[in-house]
Amino acid sequence: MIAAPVALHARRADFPALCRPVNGLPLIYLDHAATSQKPQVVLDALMTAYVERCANVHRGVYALSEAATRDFEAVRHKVCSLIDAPDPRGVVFTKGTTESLNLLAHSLGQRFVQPGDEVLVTQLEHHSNVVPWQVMAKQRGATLVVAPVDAQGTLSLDALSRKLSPKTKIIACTHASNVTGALMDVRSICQLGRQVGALTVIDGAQAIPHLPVSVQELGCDFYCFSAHKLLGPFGVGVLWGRTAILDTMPPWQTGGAMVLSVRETESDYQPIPQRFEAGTQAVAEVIALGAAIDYLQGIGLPEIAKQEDALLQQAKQCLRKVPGLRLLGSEGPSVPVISFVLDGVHPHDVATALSAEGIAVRAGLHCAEPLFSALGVRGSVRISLSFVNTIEEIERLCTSLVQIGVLFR
Amino acid sequence: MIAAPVALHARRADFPALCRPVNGLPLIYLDHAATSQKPQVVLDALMTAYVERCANVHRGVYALSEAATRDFEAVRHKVCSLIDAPDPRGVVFTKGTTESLNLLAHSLGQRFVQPGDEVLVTQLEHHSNVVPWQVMAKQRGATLVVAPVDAQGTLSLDALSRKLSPKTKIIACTHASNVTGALMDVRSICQLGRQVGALTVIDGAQAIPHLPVSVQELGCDFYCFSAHKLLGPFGVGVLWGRTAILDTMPPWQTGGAMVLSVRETESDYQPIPQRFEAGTQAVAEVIALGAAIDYLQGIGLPEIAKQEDALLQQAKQCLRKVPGLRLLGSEGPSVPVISFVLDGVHPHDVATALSAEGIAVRAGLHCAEPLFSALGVRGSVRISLSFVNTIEEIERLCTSLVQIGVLFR
Amino acid sequence: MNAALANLYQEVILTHHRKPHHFGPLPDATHHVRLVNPLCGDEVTISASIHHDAIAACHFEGHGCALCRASASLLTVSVRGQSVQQARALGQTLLNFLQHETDAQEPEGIGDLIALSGVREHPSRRRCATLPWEALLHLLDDCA
Amino acid sequence: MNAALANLYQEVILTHHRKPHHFGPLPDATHHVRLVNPLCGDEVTISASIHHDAIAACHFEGHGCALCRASASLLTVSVRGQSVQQARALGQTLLNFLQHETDAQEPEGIGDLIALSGVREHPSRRRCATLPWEALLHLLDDCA
Ligand SMILES: Cc1ncc(COP(=O)(O)O)c(C=O)c1O
Ligand SMILES: Cc1ncc(COP(=O)(O)O)c(C=O)c1O
Repeated sequence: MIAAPVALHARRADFPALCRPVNGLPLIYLDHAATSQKPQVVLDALMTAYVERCANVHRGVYALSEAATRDFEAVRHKVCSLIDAPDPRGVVFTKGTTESLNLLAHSLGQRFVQPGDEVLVTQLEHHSNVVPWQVMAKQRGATLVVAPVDAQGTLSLDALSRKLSPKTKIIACTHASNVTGALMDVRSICQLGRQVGALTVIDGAQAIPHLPVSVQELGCDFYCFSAHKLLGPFGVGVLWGRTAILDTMPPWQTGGAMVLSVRETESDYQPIPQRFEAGTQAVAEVIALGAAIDYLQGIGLPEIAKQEDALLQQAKQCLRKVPGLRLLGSEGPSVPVISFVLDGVHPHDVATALSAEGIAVRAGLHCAEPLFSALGVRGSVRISLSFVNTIEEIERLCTSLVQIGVLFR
Repeated sequence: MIAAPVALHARRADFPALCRPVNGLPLIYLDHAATSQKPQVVLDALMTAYVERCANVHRGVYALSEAATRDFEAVRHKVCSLIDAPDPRGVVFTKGTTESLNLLAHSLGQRFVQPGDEVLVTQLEHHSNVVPWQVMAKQRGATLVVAPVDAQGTLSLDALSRKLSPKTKIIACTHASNVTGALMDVRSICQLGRQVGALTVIDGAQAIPHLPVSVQELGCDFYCFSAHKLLGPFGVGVLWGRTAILDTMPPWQTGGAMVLSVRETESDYQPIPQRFEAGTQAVAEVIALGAAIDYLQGIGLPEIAKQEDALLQQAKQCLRKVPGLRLLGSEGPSVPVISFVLDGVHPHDVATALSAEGIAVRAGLHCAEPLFSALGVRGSVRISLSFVNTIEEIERLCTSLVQIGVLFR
Repeated sequence: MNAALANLYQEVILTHHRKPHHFGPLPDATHHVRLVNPLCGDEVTISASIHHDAIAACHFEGHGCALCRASASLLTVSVRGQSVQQARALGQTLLNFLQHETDAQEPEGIGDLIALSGVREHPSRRRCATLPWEALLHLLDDCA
Repeated sequence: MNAALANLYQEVILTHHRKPHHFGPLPDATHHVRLVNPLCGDEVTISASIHHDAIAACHFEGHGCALCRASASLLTVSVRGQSVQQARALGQTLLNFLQHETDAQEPEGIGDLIALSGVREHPSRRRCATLPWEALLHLLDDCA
């Protein structure tokens, strides 16, 4: 028998940062997409790792190092269980999504991209999934092609296929927009990619905290995300890749731990995943990512998706009643991220005024400048929710937004 | 009036990892060069940052993000005070020494190295200060030149100058060997570099925890180190560079936070240091590095250098009495790192046998394979000390080494 | 509106934001400078007509938040009729004051501009208020 | 010597380490395989003379720690006189046993080789003991 699901916002008590006032005001944190707050169990795991597992991994033969290595490697298996990946050798630890994408741009570029080839990104990518491909395309004499979105920021499969060609070697696409929250039809995109023989790189930074993900069902070749947006620590990211492809890819960063043997002017490299993990790893932080995965799976990602989506719909309804407020993006499946503009008030003034009420939201271009030319606005206010948020918080937000409209207009 | 200096090993009580048994045995940790243990104040700072400063920096306008940004940026100033650097804009945060060196190899290579040019490293570099230069030299059509050491692993200025030429564009050299502990004459090397117009990159990973460092006195152009070897957290490193040079260097990793403006197929980049800090930073870990610097400066690096050197000399005396034990390296200024071989016993057997007594040491090639061909041995046992170690621990080590010699021979 | 916010968005600021002075092109301008704030993509263009070392008129254009608009509007009012040297001194005084936290002394004789002082406690918004003044200083440098 | 250590460096191991069997080149070898352990740079070469599917002799050379030397020495003793198929089965059984933590069942009929079991609790040293056996399996693959 399964217990009736409890309202997950009761889990707020697990997050010490959400239970203390900021500037004397209770914190209404609506910027989970920038970085999530961390539950106490993750902080405890981090501390325990620093006290009981503080050693370099893979290199020491003493007890502390062996224990650290065991716990560190166990997290590769946890990542596999989180994203339904078949082989822990396909899990590479990086310092974040940005580094994962830079690694891929460099290594895939060197291995697969020739002059005249094309790399396809979409217009709603985060800068971290645009600029590395721009730079690589330029260096390799390839062309960066951008699949455009419509005025609602929606990417149609049609618009994307029209930009595909036999020259397309790589498609880099986000799983969910960090501006509108819109979920991409990644499965179909990966199918289209396979049809033209392009590799698919999915930026999962915004999707992974909010829904069950199966890289096997999506059918992608690579999937990237950051621990710090997933209730985990800073300084850790994941690059998952198909081992058959990773095996053939050249390393990117080089140095200690990723070499087999170093001669004066040449070196041999380790097999994957070590080949891509140069230097001392963030041992304690990786172990704490394991605790974050345990915590999320303990709640269950399907339940999180369900409750967050309900909150998202309620929030949109509330916001629509604020005079002069316009939601950006379209209906359709999305993660709990909402962008809007408030008539006559600059997004940064909105964010600063909300901050004075203890409400943390993001304003600006959200590292996704190309998308804003399609949306036809110069920036937005963004709120990004988590299962710890409540509809009462959204109501407080809306009340403040009404007052801010009056104040500035 | 200055109080008489107390024996610093009393500070061991500050380090929770050193006060708890491992496998039921008190821990004798002699692998500080791999990663240092962290004092409670650093762990506290890390926790406080995760609870009270958990936000993205530079991007949010709300109170939490502004506070995080302030504390994060304050660490740039602390790094300046640690290495006597003139300008916080010259302090770039990376994930470790290895990443700092990869960044430099890439960016300096692109900016300064032409086909036919030479890059000079020494034979006693850590792999992280060799392989990135190998790769870059190959890509740019340049030659990697290695300044040889003698059979004691000593680098003479003569040997180095003979390898210099007007074609030398970069000299990459460690401040202290991670195998023998030997301190290089960095000041003279940088002078030699200036004479031929070469830039100097100093790998400070092993020096910075043990002595006062002034980049201005050393006269180097770049200085790199890792927080995790400096009583700080994993996942953070520093690249310091002269701002006049950094200003002209192209970025390496690209993506969020390091751009000014992103157009569809081209982008403009931020000024330094942000230009080199793509993606979300390890905010809490950087803040904790600040606490580690405060802790070290609170004790005083001159006092640390003095007491550690005294311990090092005592340790060498003790070790010399172990039958069949041969110290590697030569006399001369060094950090408290000692390598040795034990006649008839493989270094890994020594390390495993010591681990059974609770003594953590490193065995093998220590990521410095080229040095070992000069030393004429296939590996060594390495002990690396800190001010928290005591002569009693060294005596316990020596007693065990005597027994191990008997057991295996 | 709580105290911290009231200090940032003083009535003077909100008035200039709602109805900025000298907003729009200046047909007979002799000098223009445009600056962009990378944090938000906002931009401001300061135009001035300067003859015989005197600022006859000063306008601004662009997209910006309330702080930026109000700061630019106040600027155009303040420097009108000043000599290049007076305007430069004023700009430097103001930038120096705004760019430091609360330890800098309040400068005298800056009139309504004191209403901008709230940004000193909001480091992430300082640039909004200083952008027009930076543009002005660039513009005045071209008059040397 | 404490218990954990005594279990790893059993007397059998130390004896084979101090005085390894069949250490040195095998002049009439029909097969050789050399493997390197990247962790420590250690290397082992297994040589065998195999005729009519039977291993007439097996030697080893190289540089290695006590575990690696003892494992190789025990190997040369164990497979001598075995058929290729027997030796392959033994190698696979042993590798399977050593590469898993304590949950794997102790295999039967492996005689002195059981002395290698201590490495199962020392993951960082497992490869030392398995390296000669991996080399053997490669070598036997060449006899197919
Ligand atoms: C969609 C998306 N991709 C990539 C990133 C970059 O992640 P990070 O800054 O952790 O490297 C982010 C967040 O900043 C994001 O929202
Ligand atoms: C001299 C030296 N350089 C570079 C490194 C690499 O540092 P990290 O592994 O923290 O990147 C180390 C330590 O591993 C070192 O000892």
